[in-house]
Amino acid sequence: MDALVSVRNLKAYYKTPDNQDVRAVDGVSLDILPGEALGIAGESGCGKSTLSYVLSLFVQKPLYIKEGEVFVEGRDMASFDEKTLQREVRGKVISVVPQGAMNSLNPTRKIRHMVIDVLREHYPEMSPREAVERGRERLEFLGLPPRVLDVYPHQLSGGMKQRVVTVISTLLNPKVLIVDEPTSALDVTSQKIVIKLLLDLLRKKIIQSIVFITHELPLLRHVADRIAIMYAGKIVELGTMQEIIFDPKHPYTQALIGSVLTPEPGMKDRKVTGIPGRPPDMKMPPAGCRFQERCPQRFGRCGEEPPRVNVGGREVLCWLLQNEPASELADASAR
Amino acid sequence: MRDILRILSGSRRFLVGFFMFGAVVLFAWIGPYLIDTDPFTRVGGLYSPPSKEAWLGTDNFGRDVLAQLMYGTRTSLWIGLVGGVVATLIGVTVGTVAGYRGGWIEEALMGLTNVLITIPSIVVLILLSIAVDSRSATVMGVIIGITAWPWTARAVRAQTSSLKTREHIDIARISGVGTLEIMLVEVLPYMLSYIGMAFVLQFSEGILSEATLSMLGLGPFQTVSLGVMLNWALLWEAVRVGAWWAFIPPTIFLAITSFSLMLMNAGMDEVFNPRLRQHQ
Amino acid sequence: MTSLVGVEKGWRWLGVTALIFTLFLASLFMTAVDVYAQRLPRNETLYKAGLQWGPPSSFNPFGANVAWPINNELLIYETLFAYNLLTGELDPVLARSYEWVDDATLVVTLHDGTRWQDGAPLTASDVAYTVSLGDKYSVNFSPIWDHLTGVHVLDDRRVQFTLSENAHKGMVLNYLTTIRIVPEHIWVEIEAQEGGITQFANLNPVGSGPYRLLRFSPEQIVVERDDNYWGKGVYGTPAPRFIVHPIFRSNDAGNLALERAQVDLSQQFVPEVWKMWEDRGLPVSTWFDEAPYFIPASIPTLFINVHKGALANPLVRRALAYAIDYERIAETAMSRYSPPARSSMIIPVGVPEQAYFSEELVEEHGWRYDPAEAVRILEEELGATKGPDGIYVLPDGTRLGPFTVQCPFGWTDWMTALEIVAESARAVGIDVRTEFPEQPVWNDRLQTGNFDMILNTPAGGYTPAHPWLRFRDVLDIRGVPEMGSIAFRNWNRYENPRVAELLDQAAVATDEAELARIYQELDKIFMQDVPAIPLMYRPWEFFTYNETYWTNFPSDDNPYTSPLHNHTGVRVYFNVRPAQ
Amino acid sequence: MPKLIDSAFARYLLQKILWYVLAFFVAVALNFFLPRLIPGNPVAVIVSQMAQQGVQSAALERLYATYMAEFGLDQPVHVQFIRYLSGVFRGDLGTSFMLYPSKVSDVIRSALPWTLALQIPAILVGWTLGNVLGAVAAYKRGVFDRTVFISALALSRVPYYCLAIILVYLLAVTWPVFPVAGGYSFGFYPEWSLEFILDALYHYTLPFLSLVMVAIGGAAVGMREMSIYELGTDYVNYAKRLGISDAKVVRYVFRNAMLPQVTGLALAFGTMVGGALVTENVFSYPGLGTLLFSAIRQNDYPMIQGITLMITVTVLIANFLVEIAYGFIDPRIRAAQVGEK
Amino acid sequence: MLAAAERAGVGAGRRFGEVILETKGLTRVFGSGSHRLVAVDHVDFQIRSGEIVALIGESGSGKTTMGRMLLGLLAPTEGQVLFRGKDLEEYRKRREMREYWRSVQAVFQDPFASFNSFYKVSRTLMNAFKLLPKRPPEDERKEKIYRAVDAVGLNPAEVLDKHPHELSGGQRQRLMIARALLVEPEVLIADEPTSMVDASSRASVLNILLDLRERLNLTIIFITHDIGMAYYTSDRLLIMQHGRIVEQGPSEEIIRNPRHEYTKRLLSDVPTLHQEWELSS
Repeated sequence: MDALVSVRNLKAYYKTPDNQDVRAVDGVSLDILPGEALGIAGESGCGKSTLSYVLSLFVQKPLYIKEGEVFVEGRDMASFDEKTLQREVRGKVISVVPQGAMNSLNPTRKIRHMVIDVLREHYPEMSPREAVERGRERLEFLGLPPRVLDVYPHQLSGGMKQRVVTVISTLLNPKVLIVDEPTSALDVTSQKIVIKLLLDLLRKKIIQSIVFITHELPLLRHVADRIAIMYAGKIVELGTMQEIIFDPKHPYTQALIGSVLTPEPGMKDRKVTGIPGRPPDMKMPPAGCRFQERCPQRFGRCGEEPPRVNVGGREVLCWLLQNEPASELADASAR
Repeated sequence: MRDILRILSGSRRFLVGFFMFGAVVLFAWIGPYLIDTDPFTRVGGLYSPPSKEAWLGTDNFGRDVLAQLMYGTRTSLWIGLVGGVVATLIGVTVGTVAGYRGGWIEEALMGLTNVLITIPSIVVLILLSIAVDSRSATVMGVIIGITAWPWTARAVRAQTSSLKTREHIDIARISGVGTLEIMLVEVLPYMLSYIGMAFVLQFSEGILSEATLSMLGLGPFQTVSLGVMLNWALLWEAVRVGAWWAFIPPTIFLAITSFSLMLMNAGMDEVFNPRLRQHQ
Repeated sequence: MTSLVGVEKGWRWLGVTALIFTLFLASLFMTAVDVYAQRLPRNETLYKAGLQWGPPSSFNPFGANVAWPINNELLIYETLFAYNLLTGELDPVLARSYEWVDDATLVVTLHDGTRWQDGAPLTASDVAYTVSLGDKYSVNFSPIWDHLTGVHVLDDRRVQFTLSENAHKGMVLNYLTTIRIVPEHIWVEIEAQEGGITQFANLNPVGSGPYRLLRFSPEQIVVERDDNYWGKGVYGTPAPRFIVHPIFRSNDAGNLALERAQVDLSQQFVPEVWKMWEDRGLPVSTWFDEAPYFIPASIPTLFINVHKGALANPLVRRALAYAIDYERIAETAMSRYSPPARSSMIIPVGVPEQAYFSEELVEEHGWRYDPAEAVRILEEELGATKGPDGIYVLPDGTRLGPFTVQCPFGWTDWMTALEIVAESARAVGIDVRTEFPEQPVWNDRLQTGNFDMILNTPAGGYTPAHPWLRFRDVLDIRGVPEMGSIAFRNWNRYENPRVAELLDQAAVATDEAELARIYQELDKIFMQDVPAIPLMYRPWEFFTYNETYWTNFPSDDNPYTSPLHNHTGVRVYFNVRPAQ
Repeated sequence: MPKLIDSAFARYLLQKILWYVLAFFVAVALNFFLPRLIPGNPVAVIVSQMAQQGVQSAALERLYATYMAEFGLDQPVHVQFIRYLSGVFRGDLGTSFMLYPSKVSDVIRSALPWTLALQIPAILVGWTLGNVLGAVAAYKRGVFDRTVFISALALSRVPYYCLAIILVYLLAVTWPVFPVAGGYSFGFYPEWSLEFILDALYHYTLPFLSLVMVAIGGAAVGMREMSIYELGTDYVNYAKRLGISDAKVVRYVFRNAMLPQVTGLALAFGTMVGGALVTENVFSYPGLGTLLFSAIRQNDYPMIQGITLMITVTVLIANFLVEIAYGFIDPRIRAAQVGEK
Repeated sequence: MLAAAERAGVGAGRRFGEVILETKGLTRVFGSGSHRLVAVDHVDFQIRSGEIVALIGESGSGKTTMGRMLLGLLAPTEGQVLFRGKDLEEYRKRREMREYWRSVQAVFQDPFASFNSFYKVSRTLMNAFKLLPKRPPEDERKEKIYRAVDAVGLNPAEVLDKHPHELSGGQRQRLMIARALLVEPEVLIADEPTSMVDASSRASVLNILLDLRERLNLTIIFITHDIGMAYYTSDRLLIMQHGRIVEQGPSEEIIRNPRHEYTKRLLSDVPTLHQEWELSS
């Protein structure tokens, strides 16, 4: 199956005012396949939100793409002009539910205006009345009260705002929906409702694929088909949900899973373990493996050169699992 | 503190403003030592145009405009400084106490502040200026200061109220730190940059207020200030007789002084207010 | 629920408003340059300025704050006589003549045919009624009753004034030139309605003069010629159909208007007025075409607090008097409009009172600018020594200063004069500083005696009673309250028992030689004690004209009347002619 | 969904009104007592002015006593204050000293239109232009922004009257295309004729320009800052990420950035008097500014009190209206006003 | 540190001391009229010496208000907080709050905001000695601080001379714990101590706290919205909703067998690693 969105060896950096690069995303290759729910997990500052910006083709100063390609349905993003991106791709092919959906709606306009603007921007021939009607139908279809169209954002609860943003983001039936931290700042009950809505969109074929960007592994355990673990600008491990959650290979993935605390019987008897230290400075990442300083299993080679993707059944970025010959490695990175 | 200066020096606006202001200050402080002309002594005729003897011509009394400008700038700066200090001191005290103590103290202090804000300050300024019997430059500065503090108080109160909920305040409290010390040590430092900005603004406003008052003939007695120079120029019809040197230099100095302070303020804003920074 | 969609419309509305306003401004700029047209026909209108500085509020000649032209000219209300500054005579206005029947009886005869603007005849009865108002109410001419016992109508044209014992005849004559005669038939009703006359604004004044009030606003007052004026046969017809007095709020604006011939006749102080014609070739003139340009008529005088510290010592005052550069004051502050001030309370030039001035007396007892003499007095007569700061200290340790000299802020010629006083005093070694408070503050300090030195004009105006009034106001302590209470003359509370005697003698003296002797004795006392220092002579009114639209204003070469606005100034309108 | 006027809003309104009434009372008291700090006695001033007109000292002594009684200044201060208060509520601001015997309210009524006609359009136009300029600068950034920002900042710091003096010097004295002073040519009389209006507008130009330019500076600086802030907000990013065009996003931004500027507008009306005072004086423009100025000069308590009261009431009302209106324009603020969660 | 095996069954089997902290009808109301909000509504509970209790609630449940009242930072509208049977109001009246704070200390949510960023972190720690009636000499204070910092697993020489922004969230939070320990309190109130700490550092902070209870018999009250964390750390859970405690009991029991509807919903809404999560609506 062809990927809806692919990135190859992507390096997306921020320019600081003193002209240094912050290597937020530093050599990432990833495919978003039709029909899947992909999870991207990592701690704050690992570059996952930056990745979401690139995946949604929204690269603005001071963020820039240093290297690498992004393909949308097989077409190179670099060949698109800004107008096409805006009118034909954003919102239509790839859409987002941004982090902090709380503040994502213009506070001084009613929801209906956002609905009208989104629809009419892409379908100028549509009348405002039709646009509102479309919005109403979509809300009803997803089991949301249509009256939200007539209120201001501040009159909605946090959970409802998140759901409304989700609906607006998918008004144009985008193929890929990127959801950035969908559950932060919400009560658990609201979190669950939002997740249900997102899965509903997939189920009802309004969208084809969904990308969850989150730090909550228990959530991905239930919604993701594949999970990518990011650390310090790199995807350190990528695999199916089963592989990542129940059989993690990378020491960092293992540590993350090991520090999860959930209210289920038996959890109390486990000893949670943390990872000492802090992530590297992304202005000057260390040579070799980026996790080396915190890794309990580090050995000589880790500090010398960066590990490459091991594709012997699993995609793990770690020297521990590096037992294949070099030729295959070269192969892998060319993929 | 050194950090703050270091950060500030990163803002070009601040630096340009700082050096402009520094130049004005130097002009006013060093200038009089370089030219040996008394600003109150007649050196030429009524409104003599600029010449070798009087580089900026003479004023309506035949006195040297350049010397007047130096002494006048000095007086204006002093009045602005006193005004700024007084306004900032009162404003910060009232604002901090109101914001930190809360309750009826806050209600009362803010009630007073809001009432004073609604009464146009120029009116109070004028009335106070006339009512004061001897109007030295310092007294004028104080008058300007006591009409200008409510804005600072209001803003500082808002800041304090939000700072009050920061956890290190609670930490200090449960560490047994006294209220006064908390206000001084835990609350004030966080507002330093803000107070600095407010002070610079008040300083600049003070200079303009002095000029406004002097333009109305309510300037300081027995001395010359930029506003007094302008006022003399108006009264003695410099505009009509085309003696531009009598009113253009003080205008420029007024504008430059207050503009350089505003630039410093903008620079501080740029540095301390991250939302204005270029990067996210 | 009203939809808040309206808000969106609100913004559109704001845009539309802004657009309209921009168009409006644009049209303004396009048309503005061409419309500088004046509405009243310029060739029939005379513009004068400088006699009214605030919005007009009262046209009541007996009230406070009386507007032009009631208080300053004889355009609407007329007096019996007008004082002629050139001759010292009383020129006829409503009255034809006066006659002293005896020392206590004065009979005034009116012109024939005098008439009010409403057509009613103006008779002796109106005159008697008007004068009696001063007895009944406290008004500006009430003091005439200090000298009168009664006013009687002899017949339709004649009024008899009966003087009290020791009455000052000059004062009585003075009042005959200042009391505006009002119509009895109208003012009786006003009295009845208002319960008085001082609070009445009198916005529709009915007088007897050659002009009627046409309209007024805070920006200007306009009068229009009354073609039914009773005096046509006697005085002729004034040339301007309209006289407009624009109300400027600064000298600057008014002088610029004069320069640009938007004002024809101005009472404003114009610094260095000669530059207007010498440097710029404008058709502007004054009474004299060289210094002092105007006729001096008052003496701004520096009053010294004779009860305060070192200033209580006449020698200190005398040293100060020698220190002041009168020449420079005349030159700089007064723009040469004054000869250098002499040490006398009598104006030495230009006005009738100069007859009493004695050059020898001034030479012998007076002072002049002489810093060396000032230093001599300080060092030899007072034994003062110069401190390290250049200021003298008296043997008892009293430092000479800092003293302040003050005058109201904004009185520019006075301020300049005081700057010179301070500067020249410091040059000698007396520490004097200027202070320019607002007028109310200055006034309060003046009246309550709370000053070191303060500048004011004693006995302003020009009357047949000068210089008696000036001597009285400077030297006479009688009736002046203590320091701290409000005084209207002798602000420094100078006291000398001989003064009262001399003043009383002068009041009843009829012989000119006798008068001169008394005045000179008073002047000698003044010079010996130095309670005040005359700084300059100032014309009581400035009289500058631009002949672009009107010509034949009076001047030294064409002295058909004195250069005044009040009194004989009314004759100017009868004599000016349109230019070309 | 809340209605526009509901009970919470009514309560809020009432609370606000009470607050403003309190401010009004304090202002009235200050208005009364501050002018009385001025040393000197107004009657003495009136009488001494008569001296300046040549009235002799003997008459002055008599007039002084008469006027003291007439103005009630021989009464104790608290009696005067009560008289003043009761007068204010009857709309009687007393009799002017300097313009005796005019009523203060009449004098103010004739001066007020000039001030309003000068200030309101100047502030509105300056505000509007400044906002547009600031918004465009924020959007364009770069050199244009720097130029606009620096010049707007400089302009906003030039005192009104300095600009006024320079304008007079350049455009009325050196190159006399505009009149130096006054509200209209002498010889005209205020009336609604085209000729008069054009003449008045001609005189209006320079004072108007001097105010507008400074007002533009102030508004532009504020608007630019707000716009930059709004341009970085989440909702702007979100809209862009959904493919909404820049043109449209910029409209959101400017609209929202403009809202706080409305408060600035209220503030401008509040400080208008300060500008009016001196600017009117420079141009000898008829209005409250020149009136207040001469009232202060002549110690005219009733006039000073009347004008400052007038100003205070205007400012209070303007602030009140803006505060309420602001709620209608900005739904967020409205929510905060009525304590909505 | 505790080994996992050692910890098994601890909650049920452990014996706790006498009641150390108690609330009686504790109530706090904010505002009045239409703005009236009852943040805490007649709450009664007892905490015994050596016990670890978690106060669980979602945002707006009143748990933070409760924490502040327990600390004496906020006066209750009604009801009492009793420390060893003595009313907190007594301490307040007699101006003996320092004495109270010697016994009851706290760690707050935001380890960055907990420091005054203008000073080195050592200053914040040094401040704690103000609680002691007689301030120990400088050397002794320094030594105490060193020991406390060491006890939370940090290198004193490395961290004490730094400004807060030079340290990681986990390090700062551990320093805050060290600060609280300086006066050797009996009760520690930990208000969301890990919510702003990265997942990978969270465990170390929690383990330090658990270890302290073992070593010092410290009573700990966790205030949190994270039911997983609460369950992991606490002997007993108090579930708060709308200012009331709707359910309380031993952790194990509540997780296995929640009774109150709210608790049930809360548990079912949190995704776990091993249990199914009902997602079909």
